[in-house]
Amino acid sequence: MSGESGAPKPHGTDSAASIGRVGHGARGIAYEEPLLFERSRPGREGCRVPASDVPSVVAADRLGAAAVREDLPGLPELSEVEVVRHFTRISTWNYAVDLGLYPLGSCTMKYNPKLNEVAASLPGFAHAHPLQPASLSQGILALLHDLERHLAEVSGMDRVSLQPAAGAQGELAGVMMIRAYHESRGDRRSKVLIPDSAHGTNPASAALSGYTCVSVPSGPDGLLHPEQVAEAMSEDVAALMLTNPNTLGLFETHVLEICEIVHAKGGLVYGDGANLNALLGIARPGDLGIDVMHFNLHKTFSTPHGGGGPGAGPVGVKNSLAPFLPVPVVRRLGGSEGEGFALDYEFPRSIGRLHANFGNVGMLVRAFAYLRSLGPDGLRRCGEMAVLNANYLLARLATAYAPATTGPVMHECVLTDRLFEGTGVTTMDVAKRLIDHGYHPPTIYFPLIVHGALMIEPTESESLEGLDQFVAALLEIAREAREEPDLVRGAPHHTRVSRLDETRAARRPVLRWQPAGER
Amino acid sequence: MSGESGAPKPHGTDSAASIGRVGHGARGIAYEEPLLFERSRPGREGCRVPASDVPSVVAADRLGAAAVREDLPGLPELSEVEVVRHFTRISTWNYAVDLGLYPLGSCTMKYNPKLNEVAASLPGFAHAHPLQPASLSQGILALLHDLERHLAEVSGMDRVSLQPAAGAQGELAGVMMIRAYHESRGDRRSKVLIPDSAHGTNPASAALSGYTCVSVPSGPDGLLHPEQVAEAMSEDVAALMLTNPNTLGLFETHVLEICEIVHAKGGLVYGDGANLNALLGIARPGDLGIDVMHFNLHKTFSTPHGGGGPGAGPVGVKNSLAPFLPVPVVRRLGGSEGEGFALDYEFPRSIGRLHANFGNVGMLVRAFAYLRSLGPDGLRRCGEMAVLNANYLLARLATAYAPATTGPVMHECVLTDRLFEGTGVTTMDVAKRLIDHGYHPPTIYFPLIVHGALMIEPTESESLEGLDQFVAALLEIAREAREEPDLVRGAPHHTRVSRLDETRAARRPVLRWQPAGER
Amino acid sequence: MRFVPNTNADVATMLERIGVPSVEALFSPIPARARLSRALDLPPGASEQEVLAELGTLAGRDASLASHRYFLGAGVYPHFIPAAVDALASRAEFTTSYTPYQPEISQGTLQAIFEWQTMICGLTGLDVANASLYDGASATAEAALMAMRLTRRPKIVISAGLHPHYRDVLGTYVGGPGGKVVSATRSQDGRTCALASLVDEETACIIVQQPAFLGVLEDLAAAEAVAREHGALLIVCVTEALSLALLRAPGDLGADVVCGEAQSFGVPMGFGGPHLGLLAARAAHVRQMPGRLVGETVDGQGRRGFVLTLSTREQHIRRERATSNICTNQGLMLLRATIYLALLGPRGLRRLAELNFAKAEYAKAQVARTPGLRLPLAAPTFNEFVVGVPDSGAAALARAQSAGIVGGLDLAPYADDLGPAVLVCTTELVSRSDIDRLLAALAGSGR
Amino acid sequence: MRFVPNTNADVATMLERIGVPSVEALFSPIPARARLSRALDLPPGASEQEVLAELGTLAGRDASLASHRYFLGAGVYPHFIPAAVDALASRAEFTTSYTPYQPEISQGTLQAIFEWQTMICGLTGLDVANASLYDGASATAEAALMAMRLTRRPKIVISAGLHPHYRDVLGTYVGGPGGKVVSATRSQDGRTCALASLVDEETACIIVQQPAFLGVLEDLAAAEAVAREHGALLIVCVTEALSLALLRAPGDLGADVVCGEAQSFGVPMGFGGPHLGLLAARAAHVRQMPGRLVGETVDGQGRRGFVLTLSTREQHIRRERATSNICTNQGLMLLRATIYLALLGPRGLRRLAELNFAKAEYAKAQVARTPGLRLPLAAPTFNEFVVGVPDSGAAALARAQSAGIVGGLDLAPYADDLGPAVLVCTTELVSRSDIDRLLAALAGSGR
Ligand SMILES: Cc1ncc(COP(=O)(O)O)c(C=O)c1O
Ligand SMILES: Cc1ncc(COP(=O)(O)O)c(C=O)c1O
Repeated sequence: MSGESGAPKPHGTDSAASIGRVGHGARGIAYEEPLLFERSRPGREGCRVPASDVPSVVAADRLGAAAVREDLPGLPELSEVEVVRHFTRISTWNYAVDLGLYPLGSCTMKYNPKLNEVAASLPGFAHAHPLQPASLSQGILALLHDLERHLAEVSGMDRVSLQPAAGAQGELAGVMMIRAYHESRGDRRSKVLIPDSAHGTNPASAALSGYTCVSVPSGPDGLLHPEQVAEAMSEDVAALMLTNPNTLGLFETHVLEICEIVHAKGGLVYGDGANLNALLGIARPGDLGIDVMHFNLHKTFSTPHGGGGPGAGPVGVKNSLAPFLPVPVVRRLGGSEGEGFALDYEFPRSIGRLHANFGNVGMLVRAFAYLRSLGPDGLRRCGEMAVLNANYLLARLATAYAPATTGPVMHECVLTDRLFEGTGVTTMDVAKRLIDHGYHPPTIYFPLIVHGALMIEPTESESLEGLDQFVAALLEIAREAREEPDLVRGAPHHTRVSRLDETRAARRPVLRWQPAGER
Repeated sequence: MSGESGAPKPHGTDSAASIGRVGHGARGIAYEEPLLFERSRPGREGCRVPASDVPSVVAADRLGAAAVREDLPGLPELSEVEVVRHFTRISTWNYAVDLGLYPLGSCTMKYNPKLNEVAASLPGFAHAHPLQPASLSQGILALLHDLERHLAEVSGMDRVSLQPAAGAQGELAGVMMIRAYHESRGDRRSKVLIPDSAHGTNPASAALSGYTCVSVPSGPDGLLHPEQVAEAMSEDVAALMLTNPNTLGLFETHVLEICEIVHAKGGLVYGDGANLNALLGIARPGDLGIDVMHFNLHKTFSTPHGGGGPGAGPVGVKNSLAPFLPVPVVRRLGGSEGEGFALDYEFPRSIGRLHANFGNVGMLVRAFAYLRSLGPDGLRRCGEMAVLNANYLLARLATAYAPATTGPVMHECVLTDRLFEGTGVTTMDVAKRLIDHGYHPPTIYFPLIVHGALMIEPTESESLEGLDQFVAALLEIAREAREEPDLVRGAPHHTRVSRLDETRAARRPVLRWQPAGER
Repeated sequence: MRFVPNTNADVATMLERIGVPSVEALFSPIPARARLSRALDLPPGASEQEVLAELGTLAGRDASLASHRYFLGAGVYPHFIPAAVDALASRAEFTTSYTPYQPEISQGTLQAIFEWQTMICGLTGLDVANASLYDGASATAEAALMAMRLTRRPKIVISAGLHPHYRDVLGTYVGGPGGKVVSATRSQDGRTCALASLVDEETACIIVQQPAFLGVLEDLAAAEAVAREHGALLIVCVTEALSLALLRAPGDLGADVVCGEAQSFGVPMGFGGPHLGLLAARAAHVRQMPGRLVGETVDGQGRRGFVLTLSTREQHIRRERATSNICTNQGLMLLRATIYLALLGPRGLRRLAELNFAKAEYAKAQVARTPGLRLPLAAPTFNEFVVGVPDSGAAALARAQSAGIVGGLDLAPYADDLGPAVLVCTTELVSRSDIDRLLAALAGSGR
Repeated sequence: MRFVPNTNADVATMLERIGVPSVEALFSPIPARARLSRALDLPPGASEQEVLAELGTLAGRDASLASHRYFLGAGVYPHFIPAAVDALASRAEFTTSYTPYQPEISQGTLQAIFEWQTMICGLTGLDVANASLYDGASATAEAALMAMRLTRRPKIVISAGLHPHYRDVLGTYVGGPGGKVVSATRSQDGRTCALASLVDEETACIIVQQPAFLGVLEDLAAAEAVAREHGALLIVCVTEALSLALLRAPGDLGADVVCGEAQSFGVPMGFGGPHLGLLAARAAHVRQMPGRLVGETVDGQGRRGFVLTLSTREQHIRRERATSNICTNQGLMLLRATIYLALLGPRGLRRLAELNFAKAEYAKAQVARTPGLRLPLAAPTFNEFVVGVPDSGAAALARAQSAGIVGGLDLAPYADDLGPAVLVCTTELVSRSDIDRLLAALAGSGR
């Protein structure tokens, strides 16, 4: 490995300074905090309801006593200061992108620009009602219209619906459009092909749409091979769901050929766009033969993950599928209809609605702000740097963590715990030990086809020296695994709670708090 | 002590659960972070400046090369994500009111309602220019006018100037008005009396106004006694500066008599309003004989302390001093002048200006929101609960930490380390050990007249059970002091850095970062 | 670049260490003819100042709570949001973290979800609640799918007052697994009638929206009896979650599942999203629930902690046999709602519900007194009700609009049997005089 | 009560444990006749919703950057503030913490101050900077007091272009310790002239504002020569801190002290405050500096950390002999500025300064071409300059105002020798077409 010495030393790892410090992390203070309900005391209040300016009415009189509830169990009584402290304290137990590298593979934990938050909080976006007249909503409709066009351009698709609330709902919309397409041609097909490396949402979405899933094995090189697809393909197959780059971080080199095979048998190709970040400005799914795909705006387009959402999963289609898009669609008026934008519900062949309104609009605003900030050059730079960073990690870690694949990867790399055989240290242990070093663990044990997978996606938000620090942590853990395996197996040591018993949680589920007497 | 058993146990202190936990705190992870300059890399950028829409000009051509600088040393080069992580990470090294009890005596670390922040960020307040025409500023002027009136009512003073930027500047304004008052009567006086328990800003402000400070000793009961004041009082004394409740947390019971003594000799009484919180709605400085006083809006009126400011230190006066108020003053127009508000600079006997504009307006808006939220009943409840909480702590801690005073205290109590004599444990050690228990230390070694003072001000923001937890921590530390003194003397143990060498910092001052080569 | 730290010098260093000549070379697995040979056709990137100016101009074209009074509900409710909700939910530790798969470093999110689950159980009167679904409509669809799995029956009977958009989404979702939706009809007073005639042994569930789309309160006891008789599940759908603070808990009235939308709890209207789908059920049905669940457990030293649990129901483990395809959900909205409910507490929430109710009762009384206006539906309501107007809904709303009021929903496309009418919602954000102004405008008598 | 947790039940428990019968009893040290026997005469407390509605109405009456274009500077500058500044500075760990007296639990604040000190040293070309003073005016007064202590001389000579408000504050401050202020006069081109005639062996310092109040750039070299000759200190006062990014560092030109206002660095105009007073000096003078200083040190294990230091200068230790009475300062504003400067970096800040400069140069060229407008002062400027108008400053500004423009400062009260004129400032927030619109309005030719 060249240049090892060139890597800047993480601050504070010199002899005297390193006591209690582990790489990027150190021992510190954690604040204890009980559950809201344990903090509750009768009579406390955290918010005052305005005084009434209308005659008072007794609900039971108007609605009947039986219709009105007596008490509100399950809500705590707390003052504002207590609520603020509660959530401030528990927030400190989370790791976050704003704290550092968050190398979760497949999740694209890139930096979420602060400007996006300001944009989304503008009252005309944040405090507008979806059913207010279109004449009072021209600003947001214009934005949605432009965002559709921009996403179409980035992906090489012809039309985009912004409605799906997350990637999985985008998949559902896409597979339903595929079904509607075939049915519109009087073609009833029952199967969907899904590579064995695919994300769980792919088979789940296909099944929810009423399809039978057929798994297609990846080759030993981690790639999907035309022969395998050809073998599985038939006139009963509605579609192949392809993730490209795939979940091993590899570009599906045979994608053009594979799409041709599927198309030749009348099938369509669904593109899982979760890994689009690698291709920004470099290649477009629509040019590769993909007929329909989803975007994860919370991955590629920098909307924050929010501890589990909200995301947004717009779906893009080729013209052949456009008649089936979910309603409503944003339409630019013109001619006799006048200027401006409207929502169009008159889409007779639409698969229907997927969302009570138009999707997670706040996330769409953020993604739009991001696109406007970056422009074509910036987007391309993101793709390039995401790929460069992943390849850099792979190069620097290859000798310590046997990689699952060879050759250049795209936006992420998959490593394994193979070299720790005999030490008792597993991928799970490495992941937990990273926490002590001040990092969130990578995605682990996914894709399922790799034994002991450590799936690392640095994204373009990381700097060279940030990567070097992370590499230093992983190399140190590799050393620990050999020399002090128990240190690694017992990790994390520095968190408020150590390794949690997930089996117990599932065996005896405790899914809500109950007062001591009622448990 | 009754009711010890009634105090709820802090969560997670049971046997098995207490490993690595100390009271309200626990061991956790801290994130390392170098200085901005150490993170800097040439060519990084965190903000893009808009493209120019005017002809470009070369500054050196227009201004001469000698007038234009070549480089900008001292500024780091970082991307936005790096800046965000830097400040997010270092923020986690701070304690805060939003994290818990912050018992700094004299500082009134009460809860800062979130609504105040929203109020202050309204564009008409946050993004208005102080010199824009009054016709464009009627909203903020109305607010300032009302706030003046409200503060006058709360304090029993006749007029208020909102201009001083903090308590100390309020003191300066007050003492200058006292000087102007005497001089306007042809009375040249040279001294100001200051009790020995006073805060350092009192003598500093008096000296800055050109007065000689004369210290008046407190009695053994911690109170100022009429005899002492009478003895020091003369026709050469311009004023007595009184803090009431005083810095021992005691109400100056003899205040009425003392003010009479001062007034009788032609002197005035300055009231340091830092401890006004105890008296809200219960007694008013203006009714006690105080002629001029300052408010600390960042203490009594809940504006956040911001890690050292900004605060706001309005000054209130009796009518006799009103002609000397700083300019400008907000005036309500009427009659032929029309409606509305204006800024009045025509105050011929004014001491002049203290601030480039009208003071820390953003803080004034927050204080106004607070006053409007609480109203008279809410304010009084604050005063009562602040005093109740302090007395509760005193009662529960009296046997373990010899109090400096007896009898009911007001908003704070002063304890000491007297009972640890022989253990080697001092107030400083107790303070630092509290950090391990998850608390910010109290004010220590102040007031100067108490040996080993621990000055604790809980404020009304604390709950009974929150106080009980804090008491439990202090009692545990008292036990540790006796049984494991080294544990206490070596504290804090859980912070990223342990006790810092303040002497070294002062002996060999390093006051800025310099590149390795240039140090 | 401001969001991408590496400079060209960094790139050179990295390429050297990787051992490739150029960034281009890393893309060698992409066949040349699959590459994009031109720059994307997008507007050039802009500075933050420019982007905000542009978006500010767009946002300035929309009506919002900052410019108008809102009497428009219909599934999305304008409520006051305490400042602490934004202040806390915007902490980076909450916004920029991922799904809490690694519990030791995600206890903040996990504890908040556990608290949310507890609160929703209390509000709905059920045993288990999940960590959110996309929105009320898809939550209703997921509830129906759950009932289909539990009963192995295909038919879904819905009340007359199920939000028409929810009905659409339900239709979209249940088609795949072979479900079919049958809608009951509305009686004269606005409530669902003749449910019994639709329910049979093929019926997986009855879904009743409470309060109904037109604001009326349905007779849940009647629905429960019908459901029990045929072994179908009773699903209660709630779009105005605040009503839960006043009305008897659906679980106490026999509901097996409660689904719906919790946007009213501290989530901005946001032109329709992101909102917060809620789902609660009886303990017996937990293994057929979709979405994430957080459970309590302990660490090696016996300290309490929280983890995602029962994930063998979920797509990332069970794949095509999962109870749902949902992955990313509405975590941050859940957090907002949890903070909101903690601030309001039981008494605050109840008082707020009573205030909303009282405003509606006042408004209805005024409608009854206003010439030209009618109350076409007689059934009791919570904070939303139908007002008949003299000319047309559109014309009446246009009059309100010129007084700076978004006056409600024109019912012409939804319920034209009621004559010209609008659906009006009164929350704590409208004052008595706002109500008076609205009614005058709707009647065409005022300004 | 929402900000006060204890309930009446809690109070009863506490009273019992304290052993007093009532809360009233705790106030026994207050003589009865000193008590307030009535409720305070204030408006009753209100809910958050009501307070925000009231304040929203008030704020809505004011012009602001949200409603107007601003060409008004004169010591307070409208600049763009990147979103990250608010996002970071609003973290509760920064806003709700106290002065970092306890360093082990305050390293966040301390490190940020140390970084600020470093940046200000770099920008000013001096060795030591403090952790902020209230504002530019009091910082200037403190600088003068510092010079008086260092030289033991009473006289303060100020340039013609010192901001008139600063001049007032200076006068207010230095009177107590016996200082006197003498102002130089303005030459025809706008710059200070004949300084030499005012400076003598009694002179503690010369204070020169750069750029001057009327926007012109002073000849600092000349001032330095005069100061040196008489052993006086040269103090350079900066109100538009952005100019430091373009102009040669004052320290490099011989300034002993730089004082002024750093509001331009990410601090909102805020109707005049809170802003950010800055002060930097040579190392030799550090012990006479007012205000807080942060220094580097180590802990017991040799790890780097930061502490407040040299506090024996300060009031809490030295009391009446302190170098200043300042205690609470402008910590959070300092943090904002530190974040702002870290985001802009050397190249961004320079580019921004150049952009401001270029806009002013463009505007001046247009003024020269616009009939009715004049440039009465010939000296070079940065981003602010005087425009002569045809009728009166007030009338010209009123015309701008009706085009939604806050057009500058009417100079009638400040510099009536220039004829009818306004002081105009061009920052990055105004576009070329805004400038054209302004000039048309000022000239009375447009609209
Ligand atoms: C490869 C892949 N596909 C699909 C998804 C599902 O997307 P979402 O979570 O937005 O529903 C994910 C999300 O983790 C993913 O990584
Ligand atoms: C008793 C007392 N007086 C005066 C002051 C000075 O107030 P400020 O810090 O607002 O200048 C303080 C502040 O700590 C104080 O506690």
